[in-house]
Amino acid sequence: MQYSEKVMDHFMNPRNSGVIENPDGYGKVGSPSCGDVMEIFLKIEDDIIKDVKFRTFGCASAIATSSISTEMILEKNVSEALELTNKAVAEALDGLPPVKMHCSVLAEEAIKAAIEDYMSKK
Amino acid sequence: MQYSEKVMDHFMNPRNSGVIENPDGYGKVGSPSCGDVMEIFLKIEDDIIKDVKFRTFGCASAIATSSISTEMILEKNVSEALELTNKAVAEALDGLPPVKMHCSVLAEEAIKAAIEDYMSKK
Amino acid sequence: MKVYLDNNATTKVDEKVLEAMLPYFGEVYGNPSSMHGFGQESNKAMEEARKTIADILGVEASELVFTASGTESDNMAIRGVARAYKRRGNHIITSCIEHPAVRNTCKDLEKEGYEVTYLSVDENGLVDLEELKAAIKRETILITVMHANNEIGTIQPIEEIAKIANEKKIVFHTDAVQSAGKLKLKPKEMGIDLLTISGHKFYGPKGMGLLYIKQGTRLGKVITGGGQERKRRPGTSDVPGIVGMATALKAAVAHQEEECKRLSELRDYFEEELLKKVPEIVINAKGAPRLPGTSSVTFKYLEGESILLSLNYKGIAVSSGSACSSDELQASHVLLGIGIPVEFAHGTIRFSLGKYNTKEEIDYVLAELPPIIERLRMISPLWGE
Amino acid sequence: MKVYLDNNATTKVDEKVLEAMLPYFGEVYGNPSSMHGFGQESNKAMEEARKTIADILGVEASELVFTASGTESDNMAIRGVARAYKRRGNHIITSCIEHPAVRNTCKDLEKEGYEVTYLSVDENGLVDLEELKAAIKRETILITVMHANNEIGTIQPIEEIAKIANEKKIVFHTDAVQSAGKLKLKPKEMGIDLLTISGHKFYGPKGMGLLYIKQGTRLGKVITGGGQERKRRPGTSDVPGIVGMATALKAAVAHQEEECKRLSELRDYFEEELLKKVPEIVINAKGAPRLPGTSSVTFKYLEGESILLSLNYKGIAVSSGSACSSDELQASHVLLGIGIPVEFAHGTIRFSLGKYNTKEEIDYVLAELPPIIERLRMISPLWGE
Ligand SMILES: Cc1ncc(COP(=O)(O)O)c(C=O)c1O
Ligand SMILES: Cc1ncc(COP(=O)(O)O)c(C=O)c1O
Ligand code: FES
Ligand code: FES
Repeated sequence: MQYSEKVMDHFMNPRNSGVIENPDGYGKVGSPSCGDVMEIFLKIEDDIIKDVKFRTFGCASAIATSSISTEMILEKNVSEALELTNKAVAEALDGLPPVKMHCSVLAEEAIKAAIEDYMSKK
Repeated sequence: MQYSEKVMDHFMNPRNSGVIENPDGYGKVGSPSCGDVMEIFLKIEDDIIKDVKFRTFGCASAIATSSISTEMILEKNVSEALELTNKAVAEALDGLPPVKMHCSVLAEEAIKAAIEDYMSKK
Repeated sequence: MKVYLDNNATTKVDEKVLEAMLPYFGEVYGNPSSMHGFGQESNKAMEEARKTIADILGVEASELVFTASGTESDNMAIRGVARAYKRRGNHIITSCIEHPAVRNTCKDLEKEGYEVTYLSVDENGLVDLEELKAAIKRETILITVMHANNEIGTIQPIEEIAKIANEKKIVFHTDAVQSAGKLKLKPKEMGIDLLTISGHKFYGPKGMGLLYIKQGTRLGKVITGGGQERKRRPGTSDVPGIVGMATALKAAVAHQEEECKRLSELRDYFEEELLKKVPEIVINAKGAPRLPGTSSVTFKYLEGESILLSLNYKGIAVSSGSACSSDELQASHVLLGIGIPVEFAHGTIRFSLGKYNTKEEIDYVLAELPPIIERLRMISPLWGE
Repeated sequence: MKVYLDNNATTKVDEKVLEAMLPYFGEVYGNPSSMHGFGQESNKAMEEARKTIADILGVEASELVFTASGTESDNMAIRGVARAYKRRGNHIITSCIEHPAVRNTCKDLEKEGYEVTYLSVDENGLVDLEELKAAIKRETILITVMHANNEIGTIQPIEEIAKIANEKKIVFHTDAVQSAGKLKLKPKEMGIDLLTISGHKFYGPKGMGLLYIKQGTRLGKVITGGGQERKRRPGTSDVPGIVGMATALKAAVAHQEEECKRLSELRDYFEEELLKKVPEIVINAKGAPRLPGTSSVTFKYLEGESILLSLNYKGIAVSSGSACSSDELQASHVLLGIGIPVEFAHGTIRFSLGKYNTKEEIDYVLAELPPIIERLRMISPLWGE
């Protein structure tokens, strides 16, 4: 099993990691016993994602997909962000090993959960 | 599987190989389909073996045991010769590999057959 | 700096071992089963190697069978007994922390109708002799418990297990892949009937295994073919591998005691310093006799792969769980077996030291590791909750 | 002079092959299953080797599994199919002149309740396609017929056998241990589902085998353990061996045609001269397509071992029957299979030429052999009767 350079880059230098105090949207998926947990924090103005942070407990693939998907939704409209698929995320990372594809689903789900949280609070 | 030097010597330079015309005793044991046949030719005077020859179709062990046993019975009384065992033959050769012990039985049997032939003709 | 701390997965072939192997590739290349000089020369080397190992183990050369791996030896032992003793019974006892070569073989035999008891272990990975005694029944034909564990290093009370097996006339097999060259290994004295070794764990070649089969122990066949190894293991003999394994074992036992001491001290130093430098970690199996160079550390709130890859970035090679299962994503059955909660099992790293590791290397790891853990914990949602 | 004419038993490792292997003992020694750099470097070498072989065979790399011998590959194929297709049927078809790795595996499966048909062969060692067709029944799950025979060199009509198997949707395995690197080997074109190769027959390392498993062919497990080789063959991968086998196969096919031609000519020269110089001999399988370097000669009225040892005394290495069974005293089943009477089967010698043999060497043998035969015949009671 070998990761692409892009995966390794996002894993070693994750973009947008951390937390946002009082986020407009917050999502958390996964569970420690499965070996992966992901949190997404969103700052949203006029349905545009103005800031995003993540925290991830998981493998390199989970961390890298979290990192790149935050980049992919930044400055996007929430409806656009909702369309982000795990396939698109994996492609943006120049692919993931087959056994690691499922980790990218987590990022997609966490973002959806955060946006839904935002929607429900509106 | 490895033969002793003595086996190899008797195999490469067999003593007393050949035939005796009109032998006083003649024995033949084994069968071609089992992979071994041995003939013993005896010249006997006053129950003393004065000459002996053999011919053997068989493995190196069969040839070596034939060779050394002819040496062991030469100039011996027939009753002494009858006492020759395959164990003694094998020992005289500094041992035989376990899978090859049966070949030495052939020599013992051929000599017995030849002496019996001589006895029956007396 | 490059630091290889994955010596339980495999080791570097010792230069002297390679040197000993070299003539058997292109010079003495005959098939040891051949009767001619080329073959007999190979055969001689093979039998000398067998004798070398037999002398080290204190057994007869005729009791040793060369195989192609620890895995094959384990299969040969376990499947072999299962088949040969089928009429006597169908029950096998093993521990719950065996290597997959033993564990998956037992699981496979369950499908064939054998019954397997997986003994539990305590938090240090030790089996309970009373539980073992209680598990034995009339149908028990085999007890297979590993000597030293590959993930956490725990050394089982093999001689006591053997005694129990011997009393009940049950065949006893032990997977000594991790202990060979490191711990005392005298099957006769220790009451062992079948013993597995693998060459590449003690600076010998990969693809070479050995099974000690105590005279009189019956084994069914796993692989069939020609008459090699006294008809017990067919296939053209791998002479360079055989010579290499014997040379390596000889070298390992020659310096066994000093090296054990050195490694234990280095490992203990590593663990003590680590405990000082990194909070919220657990050293596993610390309370049991352990392999000298093995250190299993649980970094809470983290996932092992991220630590492994971050260390790799710094040139440091370690393993999360066992190498054989690193393509698997499940938490290690060994770590779960000693009672580590699943989420912490995921964050466990094995540092396995070997004879080429130095204190300088350990200091390098001790310098690089803490910031990595800190960085990863910063982005972990479980940290500081 | 030393002349090695036992290349069907095993071969000398090519210098270039050894050179290619060397870095993987002490330099790139990681376990290819490990995630760190040491492991990934080994893994890269292993996967490159797999790709090299896949390209030569014209198959996908994912269809190749590395094993530790031809014998293991044969077992994996035959036992694997027997287990996986058990519900569909219990009938296996093979030939009566297979290598013990196939033959004894079939015999062993008979004990487990499988039914095996051993196809007869003609005096040249060829199976009869009509007999094969007639032997197929509803329960037939496997046809296993070797590509080229190790004792007499006969090449079977593999493509036609494959066609028959494919039409009936029966899995077809061929033991190509003797043909790899010598004959065309394109499993996909030839309709082969499973194919066995062994590294040490083409100047590669001993203890390395390969099984081609056509995508979609199901195989039960023979050996269980870790997840190596996509969970198809457990045990730490023997990286130097794998690299060596790939390098050797590449070298062999690079010069395949010229070398085949050269060897055929040398062999034909040897046989023609021998026929002139020694009376009462038979060249076996002369009427069939044969391996280029294999010459099986029956010296009537003599026993093979005595010829073998006498030749050995002169530095010439040959085999009587197959090396694997040279500790067995029975006449070869292959020679009996082609209808040689038992007493003549005992007097059969295999001369197997390889790439390092020269015309000078053959001339030396042609000079030394006739007096040996004469001497031995002089003391044979069967001679001149
Ligand atoms: C035709 C054939 N099949 C199988 C084998 C077994 O190969 P290995 O010795 O590598 O197990 C051999 C050689 O010994 C052979 O000639
Ligand atoms: C305890 C234990 N048993 C068995 C094995 C299997 O050995 P091999 O990889 O040589 O098949 C290993 C190593 O992988 C091991 O650590
Ligand atoms: S997060 Fe579980 S394997 Fe990637
Ligand atoms: S004569 Fe048959 S094996 Fe010796």
